[in-house]
Amino acid sequence: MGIISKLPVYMENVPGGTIVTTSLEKVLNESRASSLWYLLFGTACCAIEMMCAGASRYDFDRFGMFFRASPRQADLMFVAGTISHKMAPRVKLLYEQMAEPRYVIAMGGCACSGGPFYYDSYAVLKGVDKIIPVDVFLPGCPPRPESLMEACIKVQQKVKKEKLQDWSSDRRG
Amino acid sequence: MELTPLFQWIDTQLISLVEWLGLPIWFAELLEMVLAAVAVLLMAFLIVLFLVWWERKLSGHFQQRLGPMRTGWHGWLQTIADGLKLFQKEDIIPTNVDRKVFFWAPVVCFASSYAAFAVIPWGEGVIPTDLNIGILYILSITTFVVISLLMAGWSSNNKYALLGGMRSAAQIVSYEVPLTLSVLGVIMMTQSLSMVAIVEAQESVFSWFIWRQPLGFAIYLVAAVAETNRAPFDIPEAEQELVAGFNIEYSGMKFAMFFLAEFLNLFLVSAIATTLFLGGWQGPFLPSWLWFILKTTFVIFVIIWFKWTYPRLRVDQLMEFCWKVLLPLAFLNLIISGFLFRG
Amino acid sequence: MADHDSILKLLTERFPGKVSALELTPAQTAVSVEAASIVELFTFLVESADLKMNYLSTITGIDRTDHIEIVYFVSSLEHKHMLTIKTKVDRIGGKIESIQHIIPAANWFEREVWELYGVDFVNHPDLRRFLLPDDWDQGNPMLRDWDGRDFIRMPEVQ
Amino acid sequence: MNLDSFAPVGIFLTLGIVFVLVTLAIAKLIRPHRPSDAKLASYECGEQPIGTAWIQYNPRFYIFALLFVIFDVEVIFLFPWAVAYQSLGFFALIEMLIFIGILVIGLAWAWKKGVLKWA
Amino acid sequence: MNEATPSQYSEEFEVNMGPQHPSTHGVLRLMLRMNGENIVRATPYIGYLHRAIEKICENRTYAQCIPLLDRFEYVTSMASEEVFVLATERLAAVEVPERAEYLRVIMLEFNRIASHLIFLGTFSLDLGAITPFLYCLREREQIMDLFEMTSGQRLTYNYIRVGGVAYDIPEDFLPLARKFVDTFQHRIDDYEAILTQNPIFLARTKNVGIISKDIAVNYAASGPVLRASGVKWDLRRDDPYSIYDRFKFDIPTGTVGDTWDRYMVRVQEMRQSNEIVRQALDQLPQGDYKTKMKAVFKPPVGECYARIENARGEMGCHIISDGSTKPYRVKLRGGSFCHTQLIPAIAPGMMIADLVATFASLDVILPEVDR
Repeated sequence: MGIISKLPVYMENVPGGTIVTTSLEKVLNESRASSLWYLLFGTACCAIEMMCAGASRYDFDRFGMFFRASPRQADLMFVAGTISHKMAPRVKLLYEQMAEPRYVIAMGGCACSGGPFYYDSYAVLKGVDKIIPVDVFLPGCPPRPESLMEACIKVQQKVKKEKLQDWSSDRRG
Repeated sequence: MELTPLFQWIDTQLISLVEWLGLPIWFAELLEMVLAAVAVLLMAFLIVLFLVWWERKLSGHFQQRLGPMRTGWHGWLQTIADGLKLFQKEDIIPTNVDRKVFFWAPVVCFASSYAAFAVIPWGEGVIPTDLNIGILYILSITTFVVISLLMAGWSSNNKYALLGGMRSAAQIVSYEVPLTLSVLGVIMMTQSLSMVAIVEAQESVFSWFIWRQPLGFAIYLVAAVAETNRAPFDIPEAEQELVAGFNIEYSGMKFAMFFLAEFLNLFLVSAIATTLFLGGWQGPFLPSWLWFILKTTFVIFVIIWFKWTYPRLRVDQLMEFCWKVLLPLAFLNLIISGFLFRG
Repeated sequence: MADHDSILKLLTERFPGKVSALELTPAQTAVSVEAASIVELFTFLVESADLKMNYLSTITGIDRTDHIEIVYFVSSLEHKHMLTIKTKVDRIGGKIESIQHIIPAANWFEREVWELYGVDFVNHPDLRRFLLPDDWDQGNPMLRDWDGRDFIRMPEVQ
Repeated sequence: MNLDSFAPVGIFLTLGIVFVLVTLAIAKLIRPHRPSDAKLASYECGEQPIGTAWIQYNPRFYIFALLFVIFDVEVIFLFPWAVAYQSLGFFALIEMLIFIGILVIGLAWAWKKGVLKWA
Repeated sequence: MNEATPSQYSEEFEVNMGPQHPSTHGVLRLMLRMNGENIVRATPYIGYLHRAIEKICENRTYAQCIPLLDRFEYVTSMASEEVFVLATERLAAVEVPERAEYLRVIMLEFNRIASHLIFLGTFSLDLGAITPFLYCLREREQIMDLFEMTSGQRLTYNYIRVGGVAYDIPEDFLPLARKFVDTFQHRIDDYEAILTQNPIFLARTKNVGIISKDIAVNYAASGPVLRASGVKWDLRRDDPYSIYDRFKFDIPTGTVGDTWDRYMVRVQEMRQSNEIVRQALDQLPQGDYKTKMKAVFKPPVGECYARIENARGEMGCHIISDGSTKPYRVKLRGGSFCHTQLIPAIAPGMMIADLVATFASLDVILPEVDR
């Protein structure tokens, strides 16, 4: 793990050291928050709303969010749409293959809890948080692009509150 | 407001410093060259930061949307944020990858496109070194990019990367030939390969080589766009076909290096275009380096404009276009300029 | 342009014992046929000059608790009429001839009925699982009395 | 041949390599490093890749590399001719025409033989 | 392979154009066996979005099924609602008032235009031209506003009900709809200006992915794919439903059946739909928008297969009712199911760029395939 997560411990006893760590932390968090590249991955109706959110009227690019097709370069994953049992291992593999500071937005009812396909369906995974850790749950079927923006702002706020120390362990265990 | 007096002042300071340290005199020149290299590196870094932001804003306004707005006023901090974020991204080296080649591919890619800046004339007397084989040096050093793309494509042991790497190698290698042929036309007129000589041969606006070599300029621009894997020729990282082409397995800073090298190439190619065809730093009232920056930015604008209007060519159409259209045209241009500029 | 009764008359005469007209609400040209002579019927439908029904819209499987009913919807693009063909197959281990070699469109329709209802289509080129997960081991889910591991029925709200 | 004007080229190359190595080293301090076997598996659209990507690739690309070598060597010969072009007389133009003519015929032959067709 | 490069020197390799891929429009996995750039064999794997909508419908009343149908085909949800409601109305012989019929036609044709705009956007995106994608979605947003005004939702409207429509249109719907209808013709000219005469676009689409007439009919292709192959078959004209016989519109058909024909058929169809909406807005009668329905709706025993002309071809719904409040069995048929089926028939010999262009021109979306 980068040495940086042990930095705050050393800087404690250096006079004025905490100012250095907090400002460094703020800069790193700020940069990470304002350039979340999202993975181009959408399964169902929420993918159409994600496309509209990326288009001219709602425009993700204002937040610096730019789509990347390969998980290696993406750091935010929209689980947009229903995850069936056949798709679940693939979603888990895609999440695993993303580079480390990664965040997940469970977009739409189907990703949060199975949505309209919770009852009587033999093929739908009841919520994506059963296989991957989720940062923000976004209800709606499909959620409006504005609420998708709000979810992204929530992720950005969450990123801005992260501490340097907890970089050593995988924050979500 | 020329920069040459500034450089003289720096020279004198350096020499006095070296003498004070009691070191041999050639050490001052060495120090000066290193300073020039670092200055060009900083300048190149700043330019890439500007270009990435500018392309996202331009593409936004082409497509009736705003582009980055939130990070800083009109998003000018956006690329710095991207860079810093990529600093913090984990660097994944997949298991079945050829580790050494995988590691050295971005280094070769960045080093080769950066090394070509040694002979770019930024302004009056503002040139790291005026080699007497300037343009030939640039054309030869930029072919190393092909090697780095092949290294990246082959070593990441990924079928999409292999396809992307092979395609980019074939494309850049094929478009190298018309590119060099179109440059020959200019050399015939200036009788010298050195970049400064080429620029000095184009004093007034009417003596720019673009008027006497229109076909040469057209071939150069098309081949240059293909050389930097952009716009209608961006098949190596065609997102729709090959997901992310050769840099599919790269993450974190290694990916940032490829990203940096791509934009450096874009700036390099437009800088050569201004030096060869648009009269480099020559221009009325404004200081010379400002003219150079303005003209290069204009050429970059045109290349960015290509990207957001044209669909992508297929591999075989692209190769056939090069060998069956561009190459004969380049020969034709050579023969015509042979007859016209007999001296 | 053959219409409702002329098609039925043509078919019932062509296959006396096997094909019989069918009355359905709402009124539509429907025919019921034995499972065994399904291939014969389709070859006739495709080749006959004034029928030329080679456009297969879909194949539906219905679980009628004591048997499985398979419904074919065929229409002709030239004569612009549609025919419903119904056959019966027994519920467990039902067998029926595949018409994939006559109308290639039937390939995936039959595969779906096989996967969800368990009806075996004889000499179908590749009866593989394609809708359900690869490691699916809970039988044929569309049968009415089916129950699975995490299959939650909606509670009746009175 | 004043070789010292080539010193900056060497400096630029070394600085380019050093810059990349230094940035990667600094980034190594900051970035997390938590490899897991799923993460290190090679990415293929969310599926397990079948077979390795190190195979005998299509020779189509090799053919174009050969053509490139031929024509690039030709261009190298043209450079000195182009630089000294105006001081040479008219016969230099004729010689160049013959030289390029031979190569254009070579290109036409390759074109007819279908080597240029992508197949 | 011409004799210059005998193929035994190059190995074939298998590559996954897998569930997560920019050009598979959702979660289709194509297992490609390739030799260099050319495809030897393509086998589609579906089922990644199989949500068992038909199993759920068996345990829902008729009114509860309609929101499920919206999610069955979410790009043209009005059409999937219409086909279910049409089948139930034929089954239970329910009378629909005039105004409701006109409102349904207006919504259906607007939805077709919205769907074709998504097609045009993703099609040009897959060919590398990114800007038309943004222009098409800008137009589509105006239609989304119209839908949101009437039904309250942008994508899954739940608007067409058994016996009529859910709500009447608000008063500022008509002026906005007219404004859209008048300006939309020039917008289509803008798209054509960027794409249709563009030499690179023509090179990428002319004679690429040719689907001959008999492959189209044999694999039960329908809609623009079938018409592009030269078969003049449009359910609005050949199996008339609702009130389409009162509008004058012609059916654009292609000749060769290549990617360019499919693109051109859909662009012309947008113009025709625009005309239909204009005529429907002119003839829109007054009156109530819903017939009085009994609280507990129990259709008689029987079965009915209704099919309508959706943006992606023939969309069918086969309802079997046993007289109770819940349908005994609902079978849904989408056009994309058959279009995905014919990929292995046309893919061998293509290059990967052609396969991407052809697959985009088939305009396949996955909920129709997997249900």
